[in-house]
Amino acid sequence: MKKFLNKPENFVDEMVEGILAAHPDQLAIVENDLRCIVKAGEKKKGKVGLATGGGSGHLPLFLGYVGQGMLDGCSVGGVFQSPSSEQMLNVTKAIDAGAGVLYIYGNYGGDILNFDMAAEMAEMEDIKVLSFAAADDVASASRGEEGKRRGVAGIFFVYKVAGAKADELAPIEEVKRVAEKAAANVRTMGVALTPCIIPEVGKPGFTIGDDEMEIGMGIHGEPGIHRGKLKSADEVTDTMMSAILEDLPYERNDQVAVLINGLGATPKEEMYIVYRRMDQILKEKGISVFHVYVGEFATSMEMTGFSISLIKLDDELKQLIARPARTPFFEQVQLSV
Amino acid sequence: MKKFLNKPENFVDEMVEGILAAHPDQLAIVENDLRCIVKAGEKKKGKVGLATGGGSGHLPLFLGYVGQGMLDGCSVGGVFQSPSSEQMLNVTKAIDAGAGVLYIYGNYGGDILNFDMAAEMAEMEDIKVLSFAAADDVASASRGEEGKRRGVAGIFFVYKVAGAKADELAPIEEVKRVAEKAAANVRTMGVALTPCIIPEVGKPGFTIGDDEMEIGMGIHGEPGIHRGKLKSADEVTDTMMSAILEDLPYERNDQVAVLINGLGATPKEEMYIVYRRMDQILKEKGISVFHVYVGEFATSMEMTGFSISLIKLDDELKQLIARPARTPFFEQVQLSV
Amino acid sequence: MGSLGKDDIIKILSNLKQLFNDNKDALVELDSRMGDGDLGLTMSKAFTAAHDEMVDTEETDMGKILMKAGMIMARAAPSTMGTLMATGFMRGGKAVSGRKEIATADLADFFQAFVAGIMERGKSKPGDKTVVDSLKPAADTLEASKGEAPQKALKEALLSAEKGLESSKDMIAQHGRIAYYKEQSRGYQDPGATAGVILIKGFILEP
Amino acid sequence: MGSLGKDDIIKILSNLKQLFNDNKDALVELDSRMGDGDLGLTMSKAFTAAHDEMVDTEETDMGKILMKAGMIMARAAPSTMGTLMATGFMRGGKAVSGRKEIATADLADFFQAFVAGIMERGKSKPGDKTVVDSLKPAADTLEASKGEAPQKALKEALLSAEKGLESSKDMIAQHGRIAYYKEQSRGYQDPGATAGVILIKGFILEP
Ligand SMILES: Nc1ncnc2c1ncn2[C@@H]1O[C@H](COP(=O)(O)OP(=O)(O)O)[C@@H](O)[C@H]1O
Ligand SMILES: Nc1ncnc2c1ncn2[C@@H]1O[C@H](COP(=O)(O)OP(=O)(O)O)[C@@H](O)[C@H]1O
Ligand SMILES: [Mg+2]
Ligand SMILES: [Mg+2]
Ligand SMILES: [Mg+2]
Ligand SMILES: [Mg+2]
Repeated sequence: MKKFLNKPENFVDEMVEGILAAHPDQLAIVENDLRCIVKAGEKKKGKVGLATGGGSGHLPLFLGYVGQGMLDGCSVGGVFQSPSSEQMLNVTKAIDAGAGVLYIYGNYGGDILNFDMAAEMAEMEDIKVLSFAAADDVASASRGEEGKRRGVAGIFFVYKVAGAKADELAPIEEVKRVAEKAAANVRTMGVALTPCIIPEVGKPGFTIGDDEMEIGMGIHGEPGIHRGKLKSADEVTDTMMSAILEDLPYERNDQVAVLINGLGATPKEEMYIVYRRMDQILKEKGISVFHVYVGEFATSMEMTGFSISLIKLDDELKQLIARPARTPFFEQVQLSV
Repeated sequence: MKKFLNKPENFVDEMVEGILAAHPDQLAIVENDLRCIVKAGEKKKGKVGLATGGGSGHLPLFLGYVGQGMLDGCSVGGVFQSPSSEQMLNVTKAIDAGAGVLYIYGNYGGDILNFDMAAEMAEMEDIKVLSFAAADDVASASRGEEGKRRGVAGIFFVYKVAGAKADELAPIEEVKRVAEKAAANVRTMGVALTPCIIPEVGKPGFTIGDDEMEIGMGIHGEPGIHRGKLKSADEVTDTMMSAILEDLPYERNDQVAVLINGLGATPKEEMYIVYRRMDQILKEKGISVFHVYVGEFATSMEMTGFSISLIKLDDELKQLIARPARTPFFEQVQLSV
Repeated sequence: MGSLGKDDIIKILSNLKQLFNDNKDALVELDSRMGDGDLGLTMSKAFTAAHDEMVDTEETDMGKILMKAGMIMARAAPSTMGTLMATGFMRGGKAVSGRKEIATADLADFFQAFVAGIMERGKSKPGDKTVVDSLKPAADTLEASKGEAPQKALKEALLSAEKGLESSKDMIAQHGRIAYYKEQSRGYQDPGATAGVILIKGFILEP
Repeated sequence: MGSLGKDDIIKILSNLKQLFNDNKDALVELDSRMGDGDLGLTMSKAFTAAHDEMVDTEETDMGKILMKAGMIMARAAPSTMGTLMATGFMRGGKAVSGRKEIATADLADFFQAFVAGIMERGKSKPGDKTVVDSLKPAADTLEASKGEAPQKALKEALLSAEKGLESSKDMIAQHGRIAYYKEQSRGYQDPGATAGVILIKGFILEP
């Protein structure tokens, strides 16, 4: 295991300490618990609070989206582990500004159970809570079973849209509506070349041949839909794009935003080689592109691989995505629409 | 070699094609040459043009800093190879807006020779050119031989400061003065755990033991100052920080900005564990921190490792660093000073 | 004995701590095949915390002791099974709140509420290849054995749990990470259902 | 023959293309030890382009032919040695511009300007363990042999280049990637100086 670490069991806490030390004007903790992160500064009365949470090892997911124009709070679990319902509740109480709190998280068993428990507890404290689990990974369940899909990098768009809507002081039902609309229009597909190592485990979560790739692998190493010889960047992109395009489906004259997300070790050079091919495909299909995000948005520590997400935009979604945002991990100026 | 590639010999051109396709409103090429990148849109009359250039394989270096508040143009070489003087000249001609062009590049043999040639050619075309080679890598030559040092991630600060100054329509001598001042106050030190592979070569540029690290290794795998067993994150940070702090030196009551730069495969989680220790050291020394940048600013494709840069700020440098900027690879709002 | 007192409940928590510690590696191994391999750690963390924080409790209400144990688990081990166990103890405890002693009928109520809580929280039902498939048969056996002494009833419940586990092997997983393997999950032993059998075993105080 | 004509210059470019192709792997190997291993590729790319683009030139001014060859190299191979070779050809060509034929005295002027150009561009001097250490002795020998026939003078220059390469082995590198190795570079053969010897060899047209 070649990592810059002190004691593996302190990995998450030391990471959070570093983040808080680096960005003291942007992030804070509540209940003196390093696993309960909130946006620094005053909360805006009447604004719906947006909370997320999930396992560590995916930076900028999840806490990296707490900031202006995005989320208000995040509970932080161990590596690939759900945070506890108590931590979620503490974040919920801290960010509620009287308009209720919307939970947006990835569709994973442990997270769902804990957010459900937290929601029940919050209601007992008279905080209105609505919940929404993003499930954008096309590879993880077939059409018709969308509810079983895992949540992966596409959740970025859901955060972005919900964050912009909440900033308008929209009521919680409206914020949830746009979050759901964003999620309904996002599809993601990933590919991995190498595993990653959970510090406390000390060895890779799975093995894969020196010349192999796995298309559809999840961000914790969940099984994909095809393991085989590593193909060319264009061929890999073709396979992933056709699965995505067929799924929604995305059609001629649609407008989309694109997210190419690195899983950790894949260089940006390669991601742009992938985008080159995506651009050809989208042009061929008559699908126009509003904006392209390329970078690391949802990682698996040092895993090699990337994912592609498309979101189909209507005017409302486009306006919300275009809105400025600023977190320690993501900055965007107002995009011209 | 596990990379998402088509033909290795097309690596750079396809990467640039992807970048142009993804950010057509922000970047363009001149002379129909994919290796000659300029900022899209009208040039501002009377503004000093800022050009850089260098080998590929380091994204966001170098072309990633072309954009608002940063650079105007960049010539793009093969992987770890200088672009040609002719390409530099073409960029120079395209970005000159009557106020001359300042070259800012890293202190490497091939780049220096070519930028010098380009400067001579530009002068023959009546374009005033000044040049400046950043040389911030403390590990690459000892004190007293600063001029021999390699340029690494710290060049980001030089771009930032020069870009902000040029935006004020300052004369070229002034822009060069602040660039030099920034460079004189930046020190960087890196550490690597694994090599990277040049696509056309197909095998790692060096080998390193499974339990080894090399402190001071350059971004092309140049030798460092210490190869040994991988130490804890805190110990590695201590070693690097003491080399940096002693070099300028940085002293009690100084104010600095910090850059923690990932070389490619090292996760942000680990970089923040490193920053946690840096924060402790800086507090202990009585050095205050104006702003912290953590991310990938100057990479070596999929190399594992990171570098630390400190820049000592006076009021002028702080104001210039705080200025907003926007490129496809780097966005910053105005920081409060 | 016709019923369980506070010392018995603490002894059960101690048993469970011991059993899940002993079975840590085995559960890790099972969960590694198609899951993330943390189940052994989860269960031992959950029950170690529950025992250690409750062993000196002043509380005398059996229901509250069980509920509190659940709340401790939720904090200590927020993975799927940790949260489901926590839910089970909290709902089961609520069902027997006020009791100073626990008779077989109370045990039946406890486990019925326990399983119902898990099914509600996990949106799962028998046949989904989960912990429910070992615990539901056990709870139903207890329900049918209200007239018997607790230890006898629990031993019968253990047999039902084991039978449930056995029959779950042929099911296709519907929940959790193992469900990503779909058809391939048939034939594998569900780690959660296995943990369910161990849970019942922990309640048995006589050899 | 007392002087070199256009056909001879083209033949020299063809020789150099051939020689650097033949020595590609050897130069890569040398440059790999303490550099980035591209030198063989660089040199063969530079001279292949120079030859192929100049072979059918209409130009009759020897100086201009040599200058143009340099400009082609600058574009084709912008690494350190590529750029230094380009500089050498451009400066050397300028020194003999206007000539329709090249006598030994012109060769001496060409190589003097060639080396001076490299030293100026590279801010390097003899003793720095670079290409200068093989080319400067060769240029100086030509300077001292102006009275001799070109081929004879070039053969003597080659001997000087080889001697220069040999003595450069003990130097400590001051430029380029190899200089990062400081003291450790002593004892190693400089790849650029090696390429300098090959360059002189390419000018020799008689066996
Ligand atoms: N929705 C559910 N309802 C009931 N039991 C479930 C559910 N999902 C998973 N389980 C049980 O949990 C077990 C896995 O627990 P655990 O290892 O803690 O999960 P994870 O590590 O994925 O959070 C499975 O073997 C299964 O018995
Ligand atoms: N400043 C310099 N002046 C003269 N020669 C130099 C200089 N720097 C490097 N060289 C020569 O260039 C050779 C390396 O060339 P090359 O492989 O093209 O360099 P790089 O790959 O680093 O760009 C060295 O062996 C040395 O002879
Ligand atoms: Mg598990
Ligand atoms: Mg788990
Ligand atoms: Mg070289
Ligand atoms: Mg080179």
